[in-house]
Amino acid sequence: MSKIILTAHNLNKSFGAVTAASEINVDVAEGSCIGLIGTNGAGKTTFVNMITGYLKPDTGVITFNGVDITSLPPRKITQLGICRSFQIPQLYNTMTALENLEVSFGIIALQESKGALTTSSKAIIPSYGKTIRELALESIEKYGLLQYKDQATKILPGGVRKVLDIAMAMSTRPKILFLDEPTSGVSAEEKFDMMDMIMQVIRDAGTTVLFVEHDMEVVMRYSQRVLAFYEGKIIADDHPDIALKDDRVLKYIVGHSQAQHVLAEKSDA
Amino acid sequence: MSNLLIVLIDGINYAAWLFISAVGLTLIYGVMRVLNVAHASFYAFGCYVAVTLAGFWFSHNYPPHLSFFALFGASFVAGFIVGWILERFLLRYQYAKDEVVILLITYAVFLILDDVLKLIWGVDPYYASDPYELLGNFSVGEMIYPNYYLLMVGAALILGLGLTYMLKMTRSGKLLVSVIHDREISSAMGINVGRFFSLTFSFGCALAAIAGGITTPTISVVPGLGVDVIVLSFAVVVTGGLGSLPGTALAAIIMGVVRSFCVHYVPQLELFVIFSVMALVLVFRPRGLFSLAEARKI
Amino acid sequence: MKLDKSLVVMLGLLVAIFAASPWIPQWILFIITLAGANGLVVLGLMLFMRLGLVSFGQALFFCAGAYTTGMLSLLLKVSDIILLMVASGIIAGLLAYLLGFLLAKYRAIFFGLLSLAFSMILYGVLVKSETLGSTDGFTVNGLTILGLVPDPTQMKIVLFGITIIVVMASLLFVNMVLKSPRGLLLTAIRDNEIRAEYMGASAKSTIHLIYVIAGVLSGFGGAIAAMVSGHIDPNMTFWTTSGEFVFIAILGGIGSVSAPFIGALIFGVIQTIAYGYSPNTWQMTIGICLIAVILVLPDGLWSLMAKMRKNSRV
Amino acid sequence: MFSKKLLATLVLGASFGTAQAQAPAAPAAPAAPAELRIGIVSFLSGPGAAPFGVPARNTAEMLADAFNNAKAPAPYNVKGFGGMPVKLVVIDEAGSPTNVVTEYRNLVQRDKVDIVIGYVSSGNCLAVAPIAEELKTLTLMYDCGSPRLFEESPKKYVFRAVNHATADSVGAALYIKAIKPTAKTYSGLNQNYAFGQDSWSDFQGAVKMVMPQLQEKTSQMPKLFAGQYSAEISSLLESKSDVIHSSIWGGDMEAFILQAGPRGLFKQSSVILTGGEVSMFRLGTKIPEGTIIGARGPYGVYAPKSALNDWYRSTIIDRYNAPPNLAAYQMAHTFMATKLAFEKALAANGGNKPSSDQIADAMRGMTYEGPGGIHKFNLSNGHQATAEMVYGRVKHVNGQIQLVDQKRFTPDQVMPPDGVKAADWMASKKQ
Repeated sequence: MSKIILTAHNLNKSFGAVTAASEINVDVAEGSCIGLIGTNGAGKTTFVNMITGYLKPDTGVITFNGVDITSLPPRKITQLGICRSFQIPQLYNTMTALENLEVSFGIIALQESKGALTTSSKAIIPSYGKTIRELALESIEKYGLLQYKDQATKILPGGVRKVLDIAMAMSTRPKILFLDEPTSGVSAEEKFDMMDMIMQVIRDAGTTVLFVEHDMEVVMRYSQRVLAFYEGKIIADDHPDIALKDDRVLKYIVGHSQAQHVLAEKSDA
Repeated sequence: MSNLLIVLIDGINYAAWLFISAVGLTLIYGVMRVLNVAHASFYAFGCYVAVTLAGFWFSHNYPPHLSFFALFGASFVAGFIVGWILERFLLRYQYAKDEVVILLITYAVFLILDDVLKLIWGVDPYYASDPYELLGNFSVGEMIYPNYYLLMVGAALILGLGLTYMLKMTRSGKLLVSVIHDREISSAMGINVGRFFSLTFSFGCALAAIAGGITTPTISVVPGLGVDVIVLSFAVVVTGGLGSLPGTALAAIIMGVVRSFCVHYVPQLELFVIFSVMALVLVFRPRGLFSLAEARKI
Repeated sequence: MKLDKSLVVMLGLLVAIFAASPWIPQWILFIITLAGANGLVVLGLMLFMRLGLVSFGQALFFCAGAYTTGMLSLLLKVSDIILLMVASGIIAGLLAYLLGFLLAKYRAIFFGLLSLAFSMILYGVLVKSETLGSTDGFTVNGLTILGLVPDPTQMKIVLFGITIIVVMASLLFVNMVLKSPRGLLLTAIRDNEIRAEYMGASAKSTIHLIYVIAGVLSGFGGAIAAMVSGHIDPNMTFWTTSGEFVFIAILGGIGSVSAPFIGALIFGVIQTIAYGYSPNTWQMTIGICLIAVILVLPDGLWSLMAKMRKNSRV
Repeated sequence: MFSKKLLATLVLGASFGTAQAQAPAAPAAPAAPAELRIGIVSFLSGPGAAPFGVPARNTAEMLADAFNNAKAPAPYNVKGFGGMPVKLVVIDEAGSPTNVVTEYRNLVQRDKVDIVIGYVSSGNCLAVAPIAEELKTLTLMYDCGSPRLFEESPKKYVFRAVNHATADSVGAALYIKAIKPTAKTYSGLNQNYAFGQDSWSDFQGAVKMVMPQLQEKTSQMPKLFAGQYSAEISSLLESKSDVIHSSIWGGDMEAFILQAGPRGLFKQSSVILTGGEVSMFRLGTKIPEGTIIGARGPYGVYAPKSALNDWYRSTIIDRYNAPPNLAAYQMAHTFMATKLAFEKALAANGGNKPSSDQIADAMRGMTYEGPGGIHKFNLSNGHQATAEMVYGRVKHVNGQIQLVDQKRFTPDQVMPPDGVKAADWMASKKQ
């Protein structure tokens, strides 16, 4: 059992009457790949938002590598090594795909030069050993976006925006990556190729990943562990084979037919 | 020294004037997210229309007590028409632009209209104080006030409550509120957003003009009298929370009363009052007293 | 650090104008110098616009710079141009640094209007300070440079030279900032602040930094204006002055560091023509120009320059 | 390269400006070589236009025509300025002093005017004066009242052919002493900007000098162009002062009168409007009886009877069908003083066009008569003129207003002696 790098202890969050999270307790082991499932409004994104600092839990503690990050702003959490992608890709819409990545590496360059005004775009980023431009081109290629590199992001197709969004998150070389519905808005044909590619990159980088997903096929295929959310609670936390057979999960989230279908498929494989 | 009642009366009276002057601005912003600098020109326009009509009215000895309706009505209509033209032929094509750019467009319009007014009415001051004196006075202790102040307070109340009623109760009001909350959805639901916009804008301009009309009998109408009003109105509207009627009302009252206190007790501070209040409020409530809620971004 | 063509041209042009200055009619020289002063302020506004912010109170720092110069020479009898310039920049920058803590939290219209409020408060303070001549302000004279006391005509040239130097330095500095990763970050923050934060950047401290830079630039601008026009008064921080700066920024566009100065120069010409040509309707003239630019050249005159260059290459 | 285009634009634009700058000038003859170009700077826009700028410009244009056609009575009957036709270049005074300074430079260096007459705002006067000295251009301030103009540093080319603001305040105090010796208390309502503040402190000084027994109650300083004075009026009413001093002008003054009249402020206290003459005829009987009206000097209705005054008034009324107000008179005086000084210098120069220095020498210490009577350039080593000061009280006579109880004060009563700062003078003379 590899070491625990992220722990969420007894998180509660409510918006007025709505309870978005109640008594959430999760430990995340280094290198694991976890799927977060649940119907809309079950509290998946709230969970992600709390960990990544967009929301502050009403109660509870989040620690990352032993550091309490509960009330840190997103940028600090990112600097510590937790990054995320978004359900609706969050891009810089007036820029090209390449520039979007250059911004990400530029931010790192600034951090490493302590934000000096003289920081040059051409210089090599010490900890990466490459220049911003090189790094940007490299990841553009790695994520198969070369053909889009000089297009304004606002005109990119949905799937490409998703990938770029994730590529940007990965550019910070996070220890933990959250993917918020990576396949939503991606066509059925593309989704597996895309996920294969992304998961490959993530595995190579040795990044721990938690992904919010509605598509049970995707969940089965990539996750070693599933957290099932319902009305802000975690109603199941186990290996997908077991979690997806859990009555309440079947009742509230997956629905029997789909479950059988998915599990059947898996046994064929 | 002066007793509080007097201070309060002066404060309320000034507050009423501030509210009347600012309400059009906040309405337009609330609905269209347009901060209309030309508001100043419409205020001035209202003044000129009213003062001209008043001169005509009283020289022809029409029934003096009807003059109020004539004055206010005239400036309202005039403001509405010009406002409509402005929206229809210029602003309508700019909504895609950035909030601040639209603001600059209205600033340019303000510069232009200001000179247009000068070309029409020249630089001579006009006044029409008959309506002001018509109503006689009331007195608090031995302090005499013209009843016209009551009329201004009344006008402020009517405007405030009337608008609230329109937004809350009437059908088109409710539709308008939905437009305020989400343009795209509303137009998807088949609401003619464009029409609401031109109506709102014209109406807002009409309110600015009527504010001028109501003020006219107490002042002398001179070139450039809008400039001061627009800056004050900005302060009031922003302090109240852009686009919020109750906010505007509350801000007007606070500013009016605070100012009146200064005038009576520390006249030296009068000059800073308004903007200090504004800055203070914004420091503690960055989006003003009654700010519109913001939607989740991610 | 690589300089793009337009900047090189601009710098060359500045040197050329300075070389020619003895032969340029005084009144044109005066307009150009003032354009330099305004341009410095607008250069700051341009950085704000890169961030998607517009300040309706930048005149605050312009005025702060001017009054620093004025009061130092009036009360402490400091007369050296260079000393006054530096002091003005520092004071304005300091002021910006302090206000920045507050204003960096604000966005969109609120940023603009809160800065407006502060500039109007300063206006009130200055109007109230009768020892400084209230709205009359006071004259700034008896300037020296490095112990020399040039006669008025030479002084014009000296000030012009100083202006040119400050402008060139500012151009290079701002160019450096924009060419650094921070330059792209500004646009990123404008486009999507939340994402930028999630990538580890701090919008607040970036805005704060820009606020200080703009403050210092405006301080220089104010100092120059004070020394060149020889008179300062609270009007320098009145909201209409800030409005003029925004106008110039729109006029020039944010496409290049040179744009603000082009804009300022054109504005100077428009204004003086408007005054002479239509003394009764100069406001209208300026208003029409503003609308025309926004409708026809949404990216400012600079976009026109850029187009011309493209065509000339083709 | 675009940059060249830019310079071209600049220069073209500017020369274009020059060409056009002359367009709005008086309908004088087309530019002849031997014409004398006079820059007229005054408010043509904004609240200062109606009370000051426009009446003054009208007078300037009327006089220019009259002089060019030799229609004016003696001693101004010489054609033009000593035979030279005068050509006016009129520009707006509006904008910040920086703009005003820019436009002044353009007038002198681009439009090549020989003399500049103008400036209502004392801020602009103070801003322009040093430039006038620098450019060695004869410049006359026709309205602005700040004593600082000559007190801060002596001037060589700057003149003021009329009283400065001190005369308003001292005259007002003297008038109170004359007609209301029993007064105990006084208050003020002045606009919150330099002129308002200076007028008030001047009046305070004058009161200490003339009738020290007066107690100050309250000083209201509403924002310039505020327009709404209900709170201020309440506070003044509460102060129950015997005397209220106000230097408020233009639309603000009219608004103040309209708002305060019905509330009985003018019944309770004697209100002094130091510049009240400006709006006198437009407001007519709206100005309550007993209001004390000043005109900054022997101007308007206070002008002494003379052929010159009759000619001036009637010509202005014929041309603009409104009587000339104090600003018009100030312009008339300044313009006429310039003509005399110029012709004096011309003669001294053997009929050749005199230089600025020669005109300045001729004007320094000169005595001249205008529609407002005799004025002497006898202060600030001959650059600041002085004249008598007149105040009177409003009386309604069958729907018209008249000024009764007129009191005239000699120049040395209302203006400090030569070489003494106004403030010091008032301080030194207090009992």
